[in-house]
Amino acid sequence: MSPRSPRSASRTTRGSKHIPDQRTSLHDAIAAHVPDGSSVAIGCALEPAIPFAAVHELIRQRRVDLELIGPISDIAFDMLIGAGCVATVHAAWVGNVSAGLAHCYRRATEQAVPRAIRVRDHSNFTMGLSLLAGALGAPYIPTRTLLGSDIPAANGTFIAATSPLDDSPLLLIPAITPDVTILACQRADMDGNAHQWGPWGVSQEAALAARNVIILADEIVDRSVIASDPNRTICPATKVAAVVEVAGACHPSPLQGRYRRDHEFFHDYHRSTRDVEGFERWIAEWVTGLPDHATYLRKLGDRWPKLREAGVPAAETRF
Amino acid sequence: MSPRSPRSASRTTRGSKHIPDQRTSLHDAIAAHVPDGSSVAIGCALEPAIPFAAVHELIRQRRVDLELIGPISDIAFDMLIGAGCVATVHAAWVGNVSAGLAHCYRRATEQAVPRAIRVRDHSNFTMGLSLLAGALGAPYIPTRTLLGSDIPAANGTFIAATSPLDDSPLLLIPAITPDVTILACQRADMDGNAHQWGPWGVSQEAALAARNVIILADEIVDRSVIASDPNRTICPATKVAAVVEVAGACHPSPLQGRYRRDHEFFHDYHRSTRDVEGFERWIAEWVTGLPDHATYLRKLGDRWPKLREAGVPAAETRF
Amino acid sequence: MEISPGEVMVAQAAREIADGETVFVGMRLPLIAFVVAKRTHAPNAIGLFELGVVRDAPSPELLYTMGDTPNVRGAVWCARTVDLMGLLQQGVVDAGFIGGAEIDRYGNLNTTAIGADRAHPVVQLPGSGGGADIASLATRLIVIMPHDKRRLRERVDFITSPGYGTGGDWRRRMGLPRGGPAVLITTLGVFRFPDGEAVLESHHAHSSTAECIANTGWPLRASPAVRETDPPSAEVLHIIRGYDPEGFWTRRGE
Amino acid sequence: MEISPGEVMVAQAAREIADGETVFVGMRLPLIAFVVAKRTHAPNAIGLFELGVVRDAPSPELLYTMGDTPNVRGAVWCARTVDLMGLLQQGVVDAGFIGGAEIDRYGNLNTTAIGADRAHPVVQLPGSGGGADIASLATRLIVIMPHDKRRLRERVDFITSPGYGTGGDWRRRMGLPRGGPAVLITTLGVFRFPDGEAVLESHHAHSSTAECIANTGWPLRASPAVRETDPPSAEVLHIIRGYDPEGFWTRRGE
Repeated sequence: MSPRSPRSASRTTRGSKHIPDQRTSLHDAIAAHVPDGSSVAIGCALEPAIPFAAVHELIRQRRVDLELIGPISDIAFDMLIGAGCVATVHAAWVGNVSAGLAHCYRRATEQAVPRAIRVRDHSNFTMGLSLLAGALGAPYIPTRTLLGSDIPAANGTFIAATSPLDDSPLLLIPAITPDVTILACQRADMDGNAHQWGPWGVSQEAALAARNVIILADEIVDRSVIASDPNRTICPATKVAAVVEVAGACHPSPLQGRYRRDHEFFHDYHRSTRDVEGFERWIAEWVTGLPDHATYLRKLGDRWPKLREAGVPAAETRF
Repeated sequence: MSPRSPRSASRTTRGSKHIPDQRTSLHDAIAAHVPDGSSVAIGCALEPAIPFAAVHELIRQRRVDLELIGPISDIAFDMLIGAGCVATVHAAWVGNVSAGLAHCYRRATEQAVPRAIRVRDHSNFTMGLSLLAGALGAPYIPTRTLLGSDIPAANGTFIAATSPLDDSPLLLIPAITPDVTILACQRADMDGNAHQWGPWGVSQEAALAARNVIILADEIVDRSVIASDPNRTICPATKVAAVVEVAGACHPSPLQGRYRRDHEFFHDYHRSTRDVEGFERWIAEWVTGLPDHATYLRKLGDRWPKLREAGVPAAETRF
Repeated sequence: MEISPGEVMVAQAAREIADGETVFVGMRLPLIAFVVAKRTHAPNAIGLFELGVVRDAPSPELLYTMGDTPNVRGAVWCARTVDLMGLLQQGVVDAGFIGGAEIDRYGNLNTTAIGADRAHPVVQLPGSGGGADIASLATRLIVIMPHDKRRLRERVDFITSPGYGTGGDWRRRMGLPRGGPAVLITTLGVFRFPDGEAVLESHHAHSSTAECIANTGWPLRASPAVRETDPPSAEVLHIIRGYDPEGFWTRRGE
Repeated sequence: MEISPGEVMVAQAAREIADGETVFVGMRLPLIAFVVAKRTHAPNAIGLFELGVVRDAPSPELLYTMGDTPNVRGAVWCARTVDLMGLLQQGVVDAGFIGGAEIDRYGNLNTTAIGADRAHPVVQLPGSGGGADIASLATRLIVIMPHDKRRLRERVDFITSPGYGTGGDWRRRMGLPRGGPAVLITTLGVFRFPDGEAVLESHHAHSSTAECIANTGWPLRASPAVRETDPPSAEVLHIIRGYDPEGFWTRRGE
């Protein structure tokens, strides 16, 4: 979707051929499938199931010129912006959901620190429609939302039109097709067939619209587990370029039935990142100073096991 | 969507207010919510989960001028057409899936027997897009399917256009908003929150696009069963006008995890309905001559219990 | 314990929800208003959350975000965001709550950026989320925000969520199918939009008509029948304080 | 037991599926071709079914419809129809199978109605189903049908599923993004579309070039290298007859 996207995509697209076992490490998945300049959809379930482990790995690998796509990705986008990984943001909301404004996002747009970024404003609906259009292979989807809002002008990609049915005003929301969508889910098989439960937000549209999908599964399970309940599949293996088993990949955001949201971690981040030095200290302590996500979880100490939830079982369903 | 629809809808629409307990009998649900001239979506999961019990009740109540909507509803549409209930059909395929042509449909279009009907040809994709547009509250969705096909001209509602993005040819598929969508599902609560598993086809779009939904549940369960697994909900109570517990409502079509398809019943129907007299004998024997669906199931004798399946349990999921 | 402005606002917001209505709830004070409404006069109200959650019964626990696991457990539907936004665009969602950093006399809201040039903001705000969609498409919009002169401005720098534009038939001319602000609830008072412009209906007990006018960035009209906002009943206060015992949302002076 | 035309067609259809491809399968002979391909040269092929079923392993039982319960048990995804059609429109579906009542020299298919006026058909056919979508949008279209003069016509009465139209760059001019018939497999032979027009590549063992020409409604071109269709191997026959022991699909002279 960005000028660079086709190039980066052609370097990395999995094509349409089904490849059976796509398990790899998080390092290798990001290295192989998210080159500089990629358009990347992250946090498409809105507040929950945000693949923070992948966000941290993008920062560790010093990705640049990324084009971020997501309606509300809580502090994931703020971290990537603060770390200088981002050229453009397509989003409906960028902040710290329970704490307030996003300091890095503010510094980037107000002062071009650490760099200037291009913001393409959306609402949650237009973000969803643009990804749905991508998933459908449709050029755009028309809507009546945002008529009279200044968002369409700020976004710059929406097209004002009138309906051929009744001449009423419409906005045409062009398709967004991310180079890669990164999804966190509870379980997936080694091919990439992924079960996610709880809120989906715009995750399925983002996965189906993408050229490649990277799955961060809390648990990699046997094919028979996935095939026992095909209605839970949010993304089919045919779209998946890499499957990584990463326990706790979404911390500090929640993953339904696995662990709760770590509210205090979000509030700490908010307090710690008010200035550039504070952000750099925070990112060194929690991201660049750590080799991988397992170390990150260990660093959380007993705060992490306390977040775990057993969950409540779903009623029996038989196929 | 038909000229009569607004009137019929105004007589029956549930409005947007949530009404808790909507349990009723199949007779009363059809009598109250499917007046003559209604546009009715039926069989939107394609071959499975077709609410034949509701089809039979429409015939028993001698509905006329119905506008049928559904991609492939196996013999459900053929029965309604043969019984003279139908003015218009919006469909991608009307036949007998495992046996061949649909004799009543042929007589209606070839000889206007028992009456002439208007056919608005669709493909499965355009049927899905028109209902998806209705569900989204969008006036239409653009597509590249059927460019060069004679279906758009035969349908008469699609609009030829060019994309404002690249001037490429497009077809705009207008929204379809059924007066009522009739869904069969495995279980629902008394408000109408419905769990369906197995293939959805275009069922969810048809339910969300409709003014009213009638749910035929194999089983009415406690709210807590539905709320234990909200990802299984295909239709929320806010769209539902009536919930009816009807065991075996889909026979001879299958309902996943409950009963198999009765292939021989479809083949008998095909053989029995080659001429008008044969159809009238068949419909008298299996529909108009029977007071209700329970009697229909009893008439099937031990053929019915033999179709039942225990199914295989889905892997445990915890919320 | 003294009644906080947040508690007065929650009590008023709850009164805006009628029984059986389908309402886009959102977080913070509106969430607590939904809890109050459900437990008092609107037991059949249905709550929609933008990430796709539909609830008949509110979460038993205080939420920090709509994606918190207790808000999903016991939901009647986990939909996709576009499914709920589709219902909104159809016109079957009765009301929706939103907050805002800035609002103008015609109820237009800015949650995008302060400053004349959106590309070079003086203060970058988080953005619309689903707020602009609710403002565009819900049958009624219920706005909740802190009251001060910098927030209630003659004109907002950026219209994120359309209110009544410049008044009159502006919404119809823009092509908006329905809706607009039904009420503005601030830390000082309650405002209606009889002809598209905010009019003071009542000031809270801790405030006054004069204070509302003094803290509004345009010549504020007060209803001839302007009165004091009904205080929360003991029952309502009990529900609010039971749900938000720490006052995380109701005592942060929002 | 003698090899039936259906078995020859299934064996050829199976050869049209490459390993790792995503294929819209459909019912009848194509379903059995998918079973054969998966169990022989294409173990990583993925099967899509229009009602929303995606399978890595074919159903262990013979199917009468794609909605039969065994076709859902063990699926890797129960999608919505529009999800799969969306993948098709994106261009990530490699191939799709369809049948037809009538086909013309440019591979245009009619499954809607026989007769000049669609509003007053001589013979009403069932319609497109998803066939017209597959013909419009799949990378390759694989057509399977009985061979006789009434079915292979100079011109079809109604183009349900677009082939190459009138030849040349017709598909591009229409706006179709890709695709078109790659092969036509009939009860008598196998045809390719090198320049948009059907050319006989091979006749089945039980037929001949002359019989193919005699039973085709236009002056049929035969490839200079026309040969006999490879017969099903013993392994393939064993798979076919194991899957359809009654010959419900493979011995009904389809």
